[in-house]
Amino acid sequence: MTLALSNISKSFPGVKALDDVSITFEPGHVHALLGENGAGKSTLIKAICGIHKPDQGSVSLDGKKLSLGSLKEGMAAGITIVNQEIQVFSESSIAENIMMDKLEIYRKRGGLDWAQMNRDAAQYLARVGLHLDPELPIGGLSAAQKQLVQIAKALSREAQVILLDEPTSSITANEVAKLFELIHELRDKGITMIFVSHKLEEVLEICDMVSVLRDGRHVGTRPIAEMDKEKIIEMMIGRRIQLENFGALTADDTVIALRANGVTSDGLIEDASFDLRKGEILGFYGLVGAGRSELAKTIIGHYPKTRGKLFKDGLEIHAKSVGESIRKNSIGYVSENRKEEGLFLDFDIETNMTITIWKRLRNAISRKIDPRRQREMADGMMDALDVRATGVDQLVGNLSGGNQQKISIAKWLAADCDILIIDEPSVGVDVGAKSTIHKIIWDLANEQGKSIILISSDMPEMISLATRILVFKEKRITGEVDGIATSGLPYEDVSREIGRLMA
Amino acid sequence: MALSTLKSGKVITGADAGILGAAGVLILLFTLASDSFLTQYNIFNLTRTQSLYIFVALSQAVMLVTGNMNLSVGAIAGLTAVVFGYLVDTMGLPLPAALAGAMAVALFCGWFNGFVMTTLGINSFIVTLSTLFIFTGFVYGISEGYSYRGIPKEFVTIGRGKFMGLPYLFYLMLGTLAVVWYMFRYTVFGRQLLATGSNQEAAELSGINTHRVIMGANLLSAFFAAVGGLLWVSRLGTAQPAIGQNWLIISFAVAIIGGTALQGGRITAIGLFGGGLIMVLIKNGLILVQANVYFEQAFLGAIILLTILLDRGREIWARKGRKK
Amino acid sequence: MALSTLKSGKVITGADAGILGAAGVLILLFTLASDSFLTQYNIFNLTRTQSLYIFVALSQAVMLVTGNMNLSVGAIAGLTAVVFGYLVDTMGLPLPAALAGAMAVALFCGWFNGFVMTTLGINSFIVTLSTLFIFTGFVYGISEGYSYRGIPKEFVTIGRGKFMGLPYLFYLMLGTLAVVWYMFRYTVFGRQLLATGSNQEAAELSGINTHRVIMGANLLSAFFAAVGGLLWVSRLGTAQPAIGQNWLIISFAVAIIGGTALQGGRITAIGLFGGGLIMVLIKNGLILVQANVYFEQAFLGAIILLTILLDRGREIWARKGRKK
Amino acid sequence: GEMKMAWYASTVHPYFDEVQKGVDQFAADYGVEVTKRLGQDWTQDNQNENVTAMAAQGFNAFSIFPSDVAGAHSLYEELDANGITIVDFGQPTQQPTPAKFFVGTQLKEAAMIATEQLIQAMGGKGNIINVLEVPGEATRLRQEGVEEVVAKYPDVQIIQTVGDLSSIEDSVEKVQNAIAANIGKIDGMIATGYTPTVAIAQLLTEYHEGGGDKIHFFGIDTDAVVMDAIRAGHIDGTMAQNPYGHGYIPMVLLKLMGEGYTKRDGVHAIDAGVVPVTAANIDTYQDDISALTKSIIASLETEYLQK
Ligand SMILES: Nc1ncnc2c1ncn2[C@@H]1O[C@H](COP(=O)(O)OP(=O)(O)OP(=O)(O)O)[C@@H](O)[C@H]1O
Ligand SMILES: Nc1ncnc2c1ncn2[C@@H]1O[C@H](COP(=O)(O)OP(=O)(O)OP(=O)(O)O)[C@@H](O)[C@H]1O
Ligand SMILES: [Mg+2]
Ligand SMILES: [Mg+2]
Repeated sequence: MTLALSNISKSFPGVKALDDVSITFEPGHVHALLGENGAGKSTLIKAICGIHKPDQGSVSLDGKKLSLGSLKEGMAAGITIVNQEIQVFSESSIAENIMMDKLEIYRKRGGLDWAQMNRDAAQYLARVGLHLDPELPIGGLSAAQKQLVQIAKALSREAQVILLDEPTSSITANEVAKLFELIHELRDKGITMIFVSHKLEEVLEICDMVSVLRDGRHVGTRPIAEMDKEKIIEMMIGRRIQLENFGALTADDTVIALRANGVTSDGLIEDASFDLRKGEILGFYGLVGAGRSELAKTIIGHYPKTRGKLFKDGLEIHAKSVGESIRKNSIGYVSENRKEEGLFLDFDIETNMTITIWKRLRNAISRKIDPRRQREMADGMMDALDVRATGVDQLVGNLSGGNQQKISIAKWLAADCDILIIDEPSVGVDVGAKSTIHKIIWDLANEQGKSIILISSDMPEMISLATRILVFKEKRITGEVDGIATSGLPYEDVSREIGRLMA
Repeated sequence: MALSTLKSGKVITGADAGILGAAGVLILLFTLASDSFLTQYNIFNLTRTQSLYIFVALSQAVMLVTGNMNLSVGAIAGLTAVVFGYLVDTMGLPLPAALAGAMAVALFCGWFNGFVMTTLGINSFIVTLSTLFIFTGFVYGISEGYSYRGIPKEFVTIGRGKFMGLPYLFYLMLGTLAVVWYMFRYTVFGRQLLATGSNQEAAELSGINTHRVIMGANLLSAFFAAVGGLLWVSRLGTAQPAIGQNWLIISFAVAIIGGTALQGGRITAIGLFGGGLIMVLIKNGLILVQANVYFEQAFLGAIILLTILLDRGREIWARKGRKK
Repeated sequence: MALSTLKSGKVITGADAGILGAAGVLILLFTLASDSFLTQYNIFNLTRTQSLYIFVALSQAVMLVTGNMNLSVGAIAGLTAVVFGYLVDTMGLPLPAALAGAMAVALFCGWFNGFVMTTLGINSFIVTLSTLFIFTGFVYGISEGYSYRGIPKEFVTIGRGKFMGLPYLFYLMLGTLAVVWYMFRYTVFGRQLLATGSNQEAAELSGINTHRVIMGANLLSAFFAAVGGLLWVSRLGTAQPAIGQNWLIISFAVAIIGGTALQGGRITAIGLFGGGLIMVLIKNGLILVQANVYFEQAFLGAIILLTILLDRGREIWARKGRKK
Repeated sequence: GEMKMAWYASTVHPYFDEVQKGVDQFAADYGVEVTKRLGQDWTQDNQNENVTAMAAQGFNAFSIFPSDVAGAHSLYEELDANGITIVDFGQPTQQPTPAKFFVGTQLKEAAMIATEQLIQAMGGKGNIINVLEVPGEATRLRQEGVEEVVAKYPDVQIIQTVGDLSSIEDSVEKVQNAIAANIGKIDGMIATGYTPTVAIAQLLTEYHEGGGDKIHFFGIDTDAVVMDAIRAGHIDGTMAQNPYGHGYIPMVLLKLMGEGYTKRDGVHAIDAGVVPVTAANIDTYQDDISALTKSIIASLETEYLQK
């Protein structure tokens, strides 16, 4: 069905999120919706499906004007959405999570037909390439698996219009490939699809049309054939940017910042051994659920280390908590799950940025956190990371996803640790911000001599930043790809080598 | 029942087993400690009190499931009892009419709580704290502290009669728990209650009308409170304004010992059964073993705490194992 | 104060203004309704009771801030009072020693609550429900229900004396609130309390020792409860076992009317001041206007609800506006 | 069969302590074992649970303080059906009741005597605040007693009634508010419940020491706090009940009934007596009460029981 938006505007207190947007989405097309963080993409998606009511303008399907009061009405009209934020019922089974919005159809005499529900759910799970028992509680799944379940949920509505808001933000290449097959299938069936993503490679691969938003305004719509990466970026941010090419890091092979010797945390990570050199960026790559985050959290003392030893600068270290890890070992960890593990959504930006350094900002005598120094720190960081917000007093919960991610990183930049573990730094971040974040990570290693562990499922990101890559599979380290930047190995060679180690 | 364990088809889950196990340990202890524990008379009284507790706990549990609470359950029970007494005794209405009238007042109370929570968007704690006072005010305003004594004999039989050595109330409780179990396992409304409590935002995004669900929970809560209040009337033989006064702590304690999650999304009918049993066992046992009278409350508290530790022991060990 | 509003530098935030505004409306109403409202005697008593309420509310608010609660605050207050009475009256210890002893017992209670919550990992509701019984048991076990009358005169002066027409307690309360305000605005510990309440997982991963923070909250809670209990002793002139009995509802009501978030992460010293004021004003006003004694609770509840609606009105309108 | 005697009261309270002294004395005097128990709170619910648990242990003669004078009926009826003998002490279950006797204070009469005493202290005229405890049957009877006496004196008015005083803190706050509401117009206060009496004794001590105008007061029960205030002249007096007798007399009745005595027709309530205590008799009133107890015990077999 043809989805037409005309003159949509939507304001939140203090922000005009959408300003007179008119776009038409044709059936049988995958239509990319692009823009910087905070450009209004999610808001537009929500306005289409009935979650937000636009202040002005209208949405029509095949020429018929819709007036949606809620998501339920949107669903009834044949529109479905994969939300940017992962929202699950953690105590429910996978099957029920998929079917929660349509339990009514499983109502029969004698009550809900669980068997039928499980069978149907298994079907949709298979379509997204997730081979899990639909009766498992969803709480134990990784972020990537949850995202796939959300996609399965949207599919199961059998809608005519599917809105995908960053469906690939937490999944890796394998799942992405599977998802793209699915999208092709749906496109061939004549489904209208809107695809929001910050990964331009994906957009170029899968989409037919591109629409770009900037500061809530519609900048333009073009067929993908006319576009390349540079042109898209120029449309998005209004200028050209230098695509990153960092070259080689000059890490000193002889100074070992962190050495892991058979580190094990039962059930989470087995027998991990590696060296992290001073001033290098060491990549952790692997499939979803491979145990990279678990190793990181074991190193910082959040999970118990059951066996093995850790040495920092040659001295054995023990940390029973993250606090100890920061204070004694100067090791920090940027979480991959900003919403649950990183941010205080009902607090302001300033507080979120300075939480790790309150003690340092404290006056020795009055025990008072110096508000002026705190403000300076936060303002400085806002500039350095180019955070788009009304000011440091804005609540983090009201920021767009990408800007939230910047805050989550800023907190750890402030902490000024010797070793920083950064887990999925550019989830949901726009190209501009992504290059800012990459530059920051690079400078940390290159200029400040910090040692970085980078966990990422984004292969281009990994290859452009990391000096060496450790490959993880099923809770073990299976190998190492070395000399990435130094020898100028082409992208394809590196990814082939990684693929071999993951097989 | 946690949503997940439900679907596996098991009727007794790990958590339930812990609660029933704790109750079992108490039964064993008291049987050894006192000859009078397993007498027919004591069993009759234990099960009757347990049955009443279950209705009290249900009135709280159906609210907790949605992530809300109802501090006014006792006041609703008291109001139902007093209105029933007023209608049947002072006004001389026939029994069914008086029951219907009392139930209507209770449901109105539930509706009012729900209305303020959903439409006006005030936190359930504040709403029901206020209505706890409001409803209690009406209890005393209507009765002026007097009890209504003209309760029809056939109604009193419900609370006092027995069948095969066990009180009628016990069978009524079992039936009710079976319905509750069925509701949360097999009906859309039950699942929506759980979903709303588990993640209200996600529930809304799944097209669930969470306002309607929370209103439903309020009506159910008032319904169970009213039934509990009326059963107390039938057990006491008089409709007293003091009915419901001590429900606040009992309702939370039994619901939570019985495995209902305070933050919503979890309830188990079998757990509730165990929770009610544990509560009466502890109180009964304290008397049987003749604890020091002045320190009695301290023993009560200590045993509740130990029971919880016993029940959650498994879980806690598991967690410790993981962290260490 | 939510951290956010804190740092904006404003001393009175929008939420605080709503609470103070609601209190202002009540003052205006009662001044018009009764001549006796603005008398010296009434003001003295109002402010004195308000001051006591604030300590009661603080003992709950510091726990709520971390996303936990403490049902045992009243029992801790009662125990402190009784231990103090026992030490100073029965044992004849000097005043400072008796105060230190009583305070030590209170802090031990707080430590015990904190220990079970953090180390054994039991939910705060269940822990403090149990210790509510345990501590109350000790109150009666020690006192056997009797009051201690031999309270030193100089101690009684604290609760009864006045300065410039206002009770000493009022100044004590203002000082305490200032310290609390400073703590949550400027100190690391205060902010860590807020952060733990806002998102415990994120706090832990930000290097905050949340167990230590929650233990700290428990000690603070016990401290405020103990101070409240001792101030009641000094006000009554006797140490009574019944002190603290009615704290449960007051502590929650004042804290929450005063803008403390039930789910953690928000507290405001000025709001608490307003919350305590609203509570005493309502109770005082009901007596001044000679409300029907039997319906009195209904009026109390209705006014609490209306006050909340008044206070939250702004917010609700704003939200409605956005949704429409 | 064999007699197993039990004594049960609602919860920890100084009044019950005094009653227990009578029970203990009985046990010593007669060489009989009596098991005493207290509940966890004042509710009938709690009492039902605890007493049935005791009945399960085989106790068959109970002296009970009914937590709720209406609500205790179902408990009593079931005990009675199991052949258990009950005597009420402290407050009477409503008639008709399975309890054989009630031993205690006549609530309404005691309230009337206290009111008379207060009005005399006030010189036969003035304004009174009537302070009630928690709403309930007993409170209602006491309120009626006060109001009936006040109605007899044209120069005495009740200017405010304060109710629902369940805790010491509540009592202090509400009474203080009532004083504030009527300041300058109050001549006297009357309280017919224990908690408000203790609260008011302390409040008036503070009020009078702080230079407030004289407010007369008559309360109930002989808590040491109240006695202090009488001695210091801050309040006029209190009604002493006979808790010792409330403990002793029911036990004697139970024992005699166990030995084959039965209740005479038309008797039920045994007034254990009340004595107004003022500064004048504060050191001697105990003797009057002891004498009263003795005379009641002596008359049991002639006036209340038959073989
Ligand atoms: N509920 C809300 N309240 C206030 N402001 C909001 C709210 N939701 C979004 N905004 C603001 O509206 C603007 C657009 O946000 P939106 O989430 O649509 O951006 P986006 O394009 O999806 O960004 P991202 O790529 O980071 O997800 C931002 O400035 C954001 O801060
Ligand atoms: N707290 C936990 N307790 C037990 N198991 C866990 C816990 N957290 C994660 N797991 C399990 O450990 C495995 C690895 O987790 P995770 O998916 O985070 O690994 P990863 O390599 O970081 O992958 P990614 O970050 O790409 O999802 C998963 O199977 C997950 O279900
Ligand atoms: Mg977005
Ligand atoms: Mg991970």
